[in-house]
Amino acid sequence: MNGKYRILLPVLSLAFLLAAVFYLQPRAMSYFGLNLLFNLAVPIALATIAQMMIMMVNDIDLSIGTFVSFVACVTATFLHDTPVLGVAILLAAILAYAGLGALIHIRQLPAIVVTLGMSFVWGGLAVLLLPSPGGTAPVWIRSLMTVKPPLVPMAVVACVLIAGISHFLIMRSSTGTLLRAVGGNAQAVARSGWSVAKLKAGAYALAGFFGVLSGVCLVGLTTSADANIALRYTLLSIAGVILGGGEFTGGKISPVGAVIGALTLALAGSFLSFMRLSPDWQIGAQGAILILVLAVRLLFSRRNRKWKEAAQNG
Amino acid sequence: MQQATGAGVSAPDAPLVALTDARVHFGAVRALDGVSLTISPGECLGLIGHNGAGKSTAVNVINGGLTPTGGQVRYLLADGRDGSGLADAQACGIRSVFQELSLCPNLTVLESLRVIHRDLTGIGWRKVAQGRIAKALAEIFPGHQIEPGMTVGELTLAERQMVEIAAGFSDGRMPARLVILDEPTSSLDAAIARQLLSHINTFCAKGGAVIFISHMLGEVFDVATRIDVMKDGRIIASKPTSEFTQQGLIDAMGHVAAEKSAARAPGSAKTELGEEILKTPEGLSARKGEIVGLAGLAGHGQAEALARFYMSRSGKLGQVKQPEVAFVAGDRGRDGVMPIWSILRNLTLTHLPSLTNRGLVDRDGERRLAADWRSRIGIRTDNMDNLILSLSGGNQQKVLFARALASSAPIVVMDDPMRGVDVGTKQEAYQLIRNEAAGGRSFLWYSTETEEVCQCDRVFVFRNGRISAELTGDNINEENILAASFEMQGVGT
Amino acid sequence: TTDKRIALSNNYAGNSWRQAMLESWEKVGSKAVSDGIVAAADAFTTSENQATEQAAQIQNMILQGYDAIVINAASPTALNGAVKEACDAGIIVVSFDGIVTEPCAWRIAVDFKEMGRQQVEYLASRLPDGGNLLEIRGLAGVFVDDEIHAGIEQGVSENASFKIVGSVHGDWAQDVSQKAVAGILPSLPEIVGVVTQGGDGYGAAQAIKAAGRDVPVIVMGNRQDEMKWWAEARDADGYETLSLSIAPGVGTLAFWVAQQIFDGAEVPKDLTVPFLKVTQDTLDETLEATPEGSVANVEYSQADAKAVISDAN
Amino acid sequence: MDKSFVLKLTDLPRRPWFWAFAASVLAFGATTYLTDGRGGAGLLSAALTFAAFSAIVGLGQMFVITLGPGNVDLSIPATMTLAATLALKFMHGETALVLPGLGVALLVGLGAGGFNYALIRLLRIPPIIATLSASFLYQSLAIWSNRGLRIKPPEVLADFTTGSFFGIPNMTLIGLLIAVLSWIVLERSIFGRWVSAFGQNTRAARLSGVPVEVVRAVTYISSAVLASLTGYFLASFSGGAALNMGAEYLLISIAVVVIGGSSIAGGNSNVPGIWGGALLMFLIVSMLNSYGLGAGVRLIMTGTIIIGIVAAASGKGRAV
Ligand SMILES: Nc1ncnc2c1ncn2[C@@H]1O[C@H](COP(=O)(O)OP(=O)(O)OP(=O)(O)O)[C@@H](O)[C@H]1O
Ligand SMILES: Nc1ncnc2c1ncn2[C@@H]1O[C@H](COP(=O)(O)OP(=O)(O)OP(=O)(O)O)[C@@H](O)[C@H]1O
Ligand SMILES: [Mg+2]
Ligand SMILES: [Mg+2]
Repeated sequence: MNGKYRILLPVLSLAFLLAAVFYLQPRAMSYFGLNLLFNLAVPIALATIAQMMIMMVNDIDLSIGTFVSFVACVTATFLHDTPVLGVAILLAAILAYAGLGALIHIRQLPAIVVTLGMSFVWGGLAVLLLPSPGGTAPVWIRSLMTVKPPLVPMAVVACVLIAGISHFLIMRSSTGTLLRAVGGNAQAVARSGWSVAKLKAGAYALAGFFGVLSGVCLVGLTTSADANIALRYTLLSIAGVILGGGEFTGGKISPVGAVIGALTLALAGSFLSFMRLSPDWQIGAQGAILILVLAVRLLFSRRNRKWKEAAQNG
Repeated sequence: MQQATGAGVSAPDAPLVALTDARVHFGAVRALDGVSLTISPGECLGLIGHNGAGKSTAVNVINGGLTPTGGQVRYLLADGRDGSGLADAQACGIRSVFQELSLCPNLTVLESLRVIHRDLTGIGWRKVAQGRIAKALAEIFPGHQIEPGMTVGELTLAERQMVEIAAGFSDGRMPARLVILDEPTSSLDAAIARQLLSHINTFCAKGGAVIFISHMLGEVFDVATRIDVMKDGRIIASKPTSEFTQQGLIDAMGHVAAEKSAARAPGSAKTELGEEILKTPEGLSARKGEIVGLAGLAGHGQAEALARFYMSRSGKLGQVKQPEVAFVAGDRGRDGVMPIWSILRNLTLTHLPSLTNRGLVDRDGERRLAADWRSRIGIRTDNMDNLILSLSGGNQQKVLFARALASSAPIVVMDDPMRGVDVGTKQEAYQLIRNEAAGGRSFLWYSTETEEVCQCDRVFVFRNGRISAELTGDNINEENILAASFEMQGVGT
Repeated sequence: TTDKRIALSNNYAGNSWRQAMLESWEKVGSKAVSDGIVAAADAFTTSENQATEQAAQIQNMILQGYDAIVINAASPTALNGAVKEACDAGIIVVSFDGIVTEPCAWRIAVDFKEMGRQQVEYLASRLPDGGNLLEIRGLAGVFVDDEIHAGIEQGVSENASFKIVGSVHGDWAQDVSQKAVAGILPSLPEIVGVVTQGGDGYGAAQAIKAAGRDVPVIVMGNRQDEMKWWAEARDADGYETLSLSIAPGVGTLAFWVAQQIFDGAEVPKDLTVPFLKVTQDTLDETLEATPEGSVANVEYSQADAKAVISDAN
Repeated sequence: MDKSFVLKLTDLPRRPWFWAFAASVLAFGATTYLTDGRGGAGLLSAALTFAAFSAIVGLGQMFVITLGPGNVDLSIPATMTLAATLALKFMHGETALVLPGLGVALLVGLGAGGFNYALIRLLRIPPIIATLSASFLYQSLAIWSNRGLRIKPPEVLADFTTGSFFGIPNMTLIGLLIAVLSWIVLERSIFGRWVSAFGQNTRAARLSGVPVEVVRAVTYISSAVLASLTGYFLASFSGGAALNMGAEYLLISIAVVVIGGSSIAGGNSNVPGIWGGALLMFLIVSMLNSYGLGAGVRLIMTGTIIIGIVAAASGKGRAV
């Protein structure tokens, strides 16, 4: 898909859904309403960015959901009780991610299997930490997540910040450019004398970092954690990246698109709930929306390709 | 940070790079077989040779990307020291523009520079990168349409090539002192190629050095100060340009003319040809029992024409016992070999439906077929159950031949099938093809080697994706083929 | 309260208990609407059993302007953020079964711990000599699982003749418990009783039968298929046991409590309902009243709610 | 001793399925060690029974994964639930309808597989997302059709699935039968060659005359059909279909394929390994439960073993 228009489809889908939600529930069109619609999308957006970092280097992470759950458990326990130890654990988790990235590249392991294994490991650690839901959110993160900035609600500010920062990090900075280059043509990167293993470790570390942010924010919103709290983030994050115009291979990703994709998914849930569908069909409708948006993507790319071919022949 | 392009730092005579007796072997293939060359500031070295002569390998050795298995590469660093290896090559100001494009399609033009220039970091690197690439593009290709913010994947092939060339000449912390251009003009049109050539002239006049590889001999004559001719991993001629004539160059490169009449078995052309059994929209046609050659320089649309034809004639819903066409791949890794299978399984794949009884493969029949072809075509292995990758490239290629010929398809499509095949085997394969043709099969044979094309009953020469000439009978000769494939004034016809 | 709108926020619909709960709600709620007692009684279920999704659902309900939200929560604490927002918006929040700890909400609690303890107590009355027990737990990391487990531990410590020799996670699913029990049985000594969390007794019985062991006293969880199996075993060889679980109809009690709060009743924040116990004596009548494949149930009326409230006051 | 026999023995560790079986034997030994060998037969019989379900879905998943990177079927649990729900509802406990009920389950599989393939082929949706989205639809259908009520299977069917034949559980026999059939298809039939060729090099397969789209369609459909078959038997085995019955089979189906030594890079399937992986997944849980280790440790061990086996099996490294 054309890079410039890559962002167009997610923006349109989001705008369309938002319009539908406002039509169904005019009350949502307010400071208060927007915050309610979007605040739980903030950790999803962060997890989606984490997944995007992995997909950027042509891998896929099946463990991001359990990883965020693990981080949530650490946040609600260690980070609250003994902040120094808590920070140390989270740093170690990020390092573990970096190590995985290097291991996957050096040993030529399939990322999908390694992260599948890791999903069990993170899940087990989370259950060990919190056998029963509980823990307490550190006060600072709680107040950060419930802050009421003037004019624009926190959720919107946070999403704009996440999109902006990750866009800067990945799309603008010189290191981000190198990381994307690994996804685009790892051989060319190696030929220019870079260590692809180090770059991959870097991408994974970034994924770990955003996963940590996601878990911390989540606890800030829910005030406590449980070991299963974010399991569905794995599939949500993959879907979010794809909805946001990203692709599984080729380093073709868009951080802004990923955030918008996450928001679209969150909004789709609200939309379905405002539609007052029968509970039987609420799950199926989510699948249908996913299929619909991806099918539209096909139309876009088809048209684009035709146009390009015509231009080249003419 | 920015220094003048191509500032000659060292004395004009001290060579920037010296290659002594460099050897590179890929398994049995001797890509470089003892190459010695030097290049000094102000020089433009033209490197020519047939496909697979080892030019690209030499480039990779010179730029430090490939460590030779034998011999030496030394760089003269800016501070006068000697060095070796990738890092020193970069520090010496050696830049390469590779034959296969090596840009990342997901990056923009200016971002592509970041991968090559290590010093592009920190705040404002985009501005610097944009400045460098825009300046280089404007200098080399005045009037170009490329914006630094465009995504590489959306550029045309020619535009990507222009970006790579510009990146090679662009300013950097270490200015470019030697730029290696591996077939840079293959996808550029004449006007833009001209711009490049004149830039090379200015660059060398200012003390820069260039290695220029091209199949367009006219260009090489225009731009090179010295021409080295490579053949089978060696440099067989090295003289100042003025001492070559174009005809002399072709003679040096070509090696078929003398053997041609011998290679062409008498009577092969006299086989009674049957009715026309294929005709494609782009103008290819063949009769029953005819060997049709596709010639021209690599990458001018021959492979695509073959694949298009094959796809249109082979079924999608089931593998049939009597396929209309069979395919012999030349790019084995991409189009032919099943890497985790045995030789046996690789060999029987296309013919499998005829060896199948109610869905189950008749394994004894399969073995018999494989044993039969093993002896017919001489696959050098003690056990057909060995992995296909345990074979040498030439023998792998024989397996792919056998895969297609074992089927009963009346038409066989061959996409440069003799890559990496040794001379003896080639002769066997030619004989095999002739016999099969005599038996009524038709062949569509694309080859990068003129020698092979000259064996055909009819030849279509491709240029820029179109058929530029159709040769038959005595018109099939090296001169005519070269003339139709090269864009060259005054040679051949 | 004729203009009040009440919503049910439900986190899971994947088993017969929840389906019975939704059905009771639908029945009682639509009757109340047609009687003009409330304006709406809508039910919402999240697509996956996740606290994050339920929190979003509650936030949507706030936006939709419901006057009361009745919650069966995925997590006792993880919804507190959303519940607080609802309270701040002036919405009455009543939680039941899976209760929330946020102080502004009402809780109709079942004493899960007591439920675990009573299982052991019942076994002690049946088997004075004590013996080895197998424990089937629910889903790791979930509140109810931990509570019932704690109750069982307490019961065992009160009745020292019992010993838990094996513990498995059955995820509250018939097939998972069957698998887990079958896996641990071979390494266990003789077992006199199985303590469960509801919904997994039948699977345990199947596994034990398959292993060729005598079926011990398995405490059941009011599922129709369990009770049917129990009745058949009783008719065959006089099998005796106890079955207890929270009635899915508790949702309707929560509905009426919310209505009473609108009505101005003084309702304490913490209410308790007894769990529904099926004994050897009540087995037949309960089985008869329970639809096939469903769960033993009681639906509550406005009068019941008033009685529960006045008892608590 | 016979020399070639010794040679074969030393060759064993290089077989991809070896590690799964070796680890299973270890787990089995560790469990029975606890009871000084008592209960070994019981454990074996239980392991054989329950591994059969994982093995059947695992075989379907293996067909799909063999197609190469990016191919995976996430709709297996939902397909299992839907097939079981519809089939049991249709049979409504009546003995006469056992076979038609099986037909219903298989039809559901055909439909689901066909739908998955259509999403992948016609709408060009990446398989991961296509099968995920489709699974939501199947879940909804299952809820809508039965509202979560557990309907008992016909008595004969329940007895059959829990019964055994000369001491071997019937489900094991069915699982082995399907494994043998899959082995024949993959190792002896032309279709198996096609699948393997597709997974190794789709382009070369197409150029050798392999009908690649047929291969892909049949593969996705087989996966769904095997899932629905498992759903039908599992529901009968455990006394009724439940909406959450397939949930744990998503990860199991993938893990079993990977542990069993099939290559995630495609082209290389391994039927014996599926059974090894299925036994291992059951025996590990049994072992850890028997030793009284909690859910947390159990999960961590499972993950470590998956990564360990994959790292051990992939010999190739790359210089930094
Ligand atoms: N990585 C490799 N592995 C194995 N063989 C190789 C490899 N690279 C090159 N070769 C072989 O080495 C020989 C020389 O190749 P090279 O690319 O240098 O030729 P060339 O002169 O550049 O040809 P062309 O004109 O087609 O570009 C060829 O026979 C080629 O097949
Ligand atoms: N020109 C080609 N050369 C070599 N291989 C090709 C070519 N075109 C397609 N293939 C390979 O064959 C496979 C199937 O090709 P096929 O012609 O059936 O395309 P298709 O996906 O059916 O396209 P369509 O959209 O026209 O139906 C592709 O996945 C590709 O790997
Ligand atoms: Mg070359
Ligand atoms: Mg096509």
